[in-house]
Amino acid sequence: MSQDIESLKLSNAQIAWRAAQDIEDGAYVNLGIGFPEMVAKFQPEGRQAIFHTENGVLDFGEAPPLGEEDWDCINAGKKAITIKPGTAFFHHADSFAMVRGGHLDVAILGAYQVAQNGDLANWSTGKGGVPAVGGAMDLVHGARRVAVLTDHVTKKGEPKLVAECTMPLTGVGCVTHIYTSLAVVEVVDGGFVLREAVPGLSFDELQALTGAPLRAGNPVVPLICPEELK
Amino acid sequence: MSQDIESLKLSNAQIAWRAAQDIEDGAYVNLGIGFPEMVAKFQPEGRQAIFHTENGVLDFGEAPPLGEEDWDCINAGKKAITIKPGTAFFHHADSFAMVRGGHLDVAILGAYQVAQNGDLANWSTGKGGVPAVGGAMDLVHGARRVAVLTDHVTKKGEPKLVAECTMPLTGVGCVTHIYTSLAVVEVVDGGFVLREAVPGLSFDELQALTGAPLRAGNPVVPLICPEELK
Amino acid sequence: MDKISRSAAEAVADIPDGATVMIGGFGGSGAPIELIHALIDQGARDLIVINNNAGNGHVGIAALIEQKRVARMICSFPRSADPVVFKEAYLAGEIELELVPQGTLAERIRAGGAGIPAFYTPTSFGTELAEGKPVEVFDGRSYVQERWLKADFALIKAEEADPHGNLTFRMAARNFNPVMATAAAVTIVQTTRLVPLGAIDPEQVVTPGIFVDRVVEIAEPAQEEELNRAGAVYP
Amino acid sequence: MDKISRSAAEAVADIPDGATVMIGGFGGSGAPIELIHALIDQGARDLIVINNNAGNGHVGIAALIEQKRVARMICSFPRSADPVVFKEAYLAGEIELELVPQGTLAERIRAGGAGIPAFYTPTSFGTELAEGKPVEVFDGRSYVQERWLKADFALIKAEEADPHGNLTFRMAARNFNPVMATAAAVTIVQTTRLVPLGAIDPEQVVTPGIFVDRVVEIAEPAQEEELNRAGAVYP
Repeated sequence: MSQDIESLKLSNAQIAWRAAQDIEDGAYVNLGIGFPEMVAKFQPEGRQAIFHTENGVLDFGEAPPLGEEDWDCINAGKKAITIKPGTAFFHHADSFAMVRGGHLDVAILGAYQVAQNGDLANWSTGKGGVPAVGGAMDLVHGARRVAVLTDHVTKKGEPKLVAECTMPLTGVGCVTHIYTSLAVVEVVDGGFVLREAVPGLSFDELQALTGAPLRAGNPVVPLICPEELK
Repeated sequence: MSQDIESLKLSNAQIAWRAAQDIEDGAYVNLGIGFPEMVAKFQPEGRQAIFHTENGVLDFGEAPPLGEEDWDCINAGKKAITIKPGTAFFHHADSFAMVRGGHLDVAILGAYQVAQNGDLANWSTGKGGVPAVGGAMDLVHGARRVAVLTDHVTKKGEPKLVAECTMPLTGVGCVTHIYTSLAVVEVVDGGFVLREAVPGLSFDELQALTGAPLRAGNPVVPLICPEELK
Repeated sequence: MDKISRSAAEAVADIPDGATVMIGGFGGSGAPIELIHALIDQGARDLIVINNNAGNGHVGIAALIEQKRVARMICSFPRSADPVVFKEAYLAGEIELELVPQGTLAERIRAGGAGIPAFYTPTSFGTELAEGKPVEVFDGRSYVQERWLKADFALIKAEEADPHGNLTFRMAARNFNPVMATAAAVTIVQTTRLVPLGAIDPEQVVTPGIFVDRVVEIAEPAQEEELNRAGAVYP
Repeated sequence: MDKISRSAAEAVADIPDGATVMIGGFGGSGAPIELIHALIDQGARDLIVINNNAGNGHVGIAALIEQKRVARMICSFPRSADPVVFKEAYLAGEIELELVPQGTLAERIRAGGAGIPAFYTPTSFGTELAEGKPVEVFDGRSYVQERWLKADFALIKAEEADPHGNLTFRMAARNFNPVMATAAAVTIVQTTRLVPLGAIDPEQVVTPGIFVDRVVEIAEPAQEEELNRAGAVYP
């Protein structure tokens, strides 16, 4: 990838911010471990999402100050969280009834690869070691909107948005929205539709970095995120 | 049926008393609506069974005094019950998880017919009207011991313990113990084994009132119940 | 992010003709009488109603049937102390009945809420209620395949509710209410006490708000059993 | 009718070699550390252990694996902050792994407790974790058939327990504990507070005593996360 394009790329914080702008007031949201957790910080003024963590807590609060953790009050990433007015605790079968039963509005996950039909690979590189899946395979079938946050390409510059996943699948045809370091893409009728692209990047340049055909949305909107999050 | 045999018959209270003698201390027990509910009264000294009602109450207390009913606190027969130390409330899916999951020690039900292989017919006469099944089909698969309380014969004198049920089945091969007005019978290896018979009734007389072969238990014990319950 | 409706009428206003409606309660305990009566007033017809029973006396579900609004009942036990309304409609062929064993009914509703399209149960195997259903053998024992049950709307009675729809229930009035709350596209709750957010201990929430769409406070709800003992008729 | 054991050692004394043991907890929250350590002291081998994870550091399940007592782990996420014990045993071929998606793990255990031998789920359809499992189409969508999961013993951590085994839990330490309590032939509970019968409000019982066989009070239980931050090693 050219240094030019590298300089156009959004930071993870910016990607998380962009994803947060699409979450409606009152939405029930599950944020995957790691990078997707940043989305919670960027809720627009006047909107309040309710966060679910698959280990049995709904509507939890922020992380406690260092040293004030209660390790019985954690999220799925095993980080300490807090309770707040409205919090509810429940057991694991009830928690995944919420997930699998379609009660979440949005699930946001990371990705190794996303295919044009919405197939997702995000749990195993297929390279041996100790495999671990956690709740990812449940979450991708559990929400009305399944959104992926990801760099547009791998560290080696290979597309992460692909014609077909070559890595082990997490789910088939499950991803609906993709927020990348260069674009916002939706999966529509088995193909990628480009909704937004960072300014300064042409459609052809973005297509060259994408492993399957992009259809231009009508319109394609400039993808502009707060500079201070860069 | 001869008047002689009629006079030997146990009362419903005596049948319920006899069934109660086989309930161990600490057993979890579901009593069917009606006649089986009497079993609760006859727990032997020093033993404490814990009663389950399928509408979501475990370890409930006796009926409240007339006029002090709380109609949110009822049993499956929609009769008022009370709470006591140890009571727990739960929802219907959890309640039938207890039943179907095999967590009950004993379920006690009424019967129209019981077949020698343990088939039970107790929910429908098959004669039209409004059919209603309630929890019977679940309960017969839910307990380690499924016991039936019944007259030995119908009002017309026909056997209720039969070779094959002619009425609509509640469950297949589910009954393990039968407490009748004349005998205690177990279902063993697809046949009726006579464990106890009321004094004054010969094996052949009892066989004549039974619609399938009885095997004599070793021994057959006299079935003696408190006279004051007659 | 406020789920509060101002009245039972407002809460049920958009239930259309032909809707499938789960109604909580076991007999009179936990029956959301005011929501049912608002549904009668509202006028929707050809409803498919899912409840353990099929009404008692001339209030609640019995009244809904008496007003000829119910095309089909899915229930386990369509009998009661005073079952005349359902019985007459059924024997006259005016209402269909799908009879489901009580535990299977609860589990089918739970499955609907939990994203489980089908499951196997020993219940009803070998009986006429299993006719036409797939049977499979697991570990040498036969089981019947049952499908999930979902609804367009659920009418629920809670004891406490907060503005996000976290709920508690009262004694055996819990019964089908928490399970049905999970299995409907729109879950409408009447609560005896509307409490502020945070007033329900997070450990004691029975139904988390994610399952609830609308909450209306009915501070002194009627109890079906007491209405029937008083000979009440609705409307 | 008293389910109280005098010690963790007494409570786990009869767990035999080769037993299948469900162990509650999600990471360190809700992990019954004292029961696990009593099981280590007791010496049973060739265990099949069911837990969401596969141990962290050198205490609890990690210590059980380090002592070479576990033949097979059934879990969703055998990684942790310090996963070295499981990782080395796994890569050395000393321990088998059955990897199950987390929601499927919870639902299989719930099915085991609820008498449901098999169910269908969308989870894992089309992935390598569904290989060899029956697939069926319902309403145009494909689902994987999953089997129930049961155990010989469950080791559970509760907050309060009464002598009949009614339980409450503490915050997110609830997780798999109530579900596993339903799915084992013998359910063994360590409770932080043993309270008299009647001390738990009937509305607030999370696990009714019907699912519990033994209760032992461990008044100041270790928290796995804190043990690991202090670098603890067991034994």
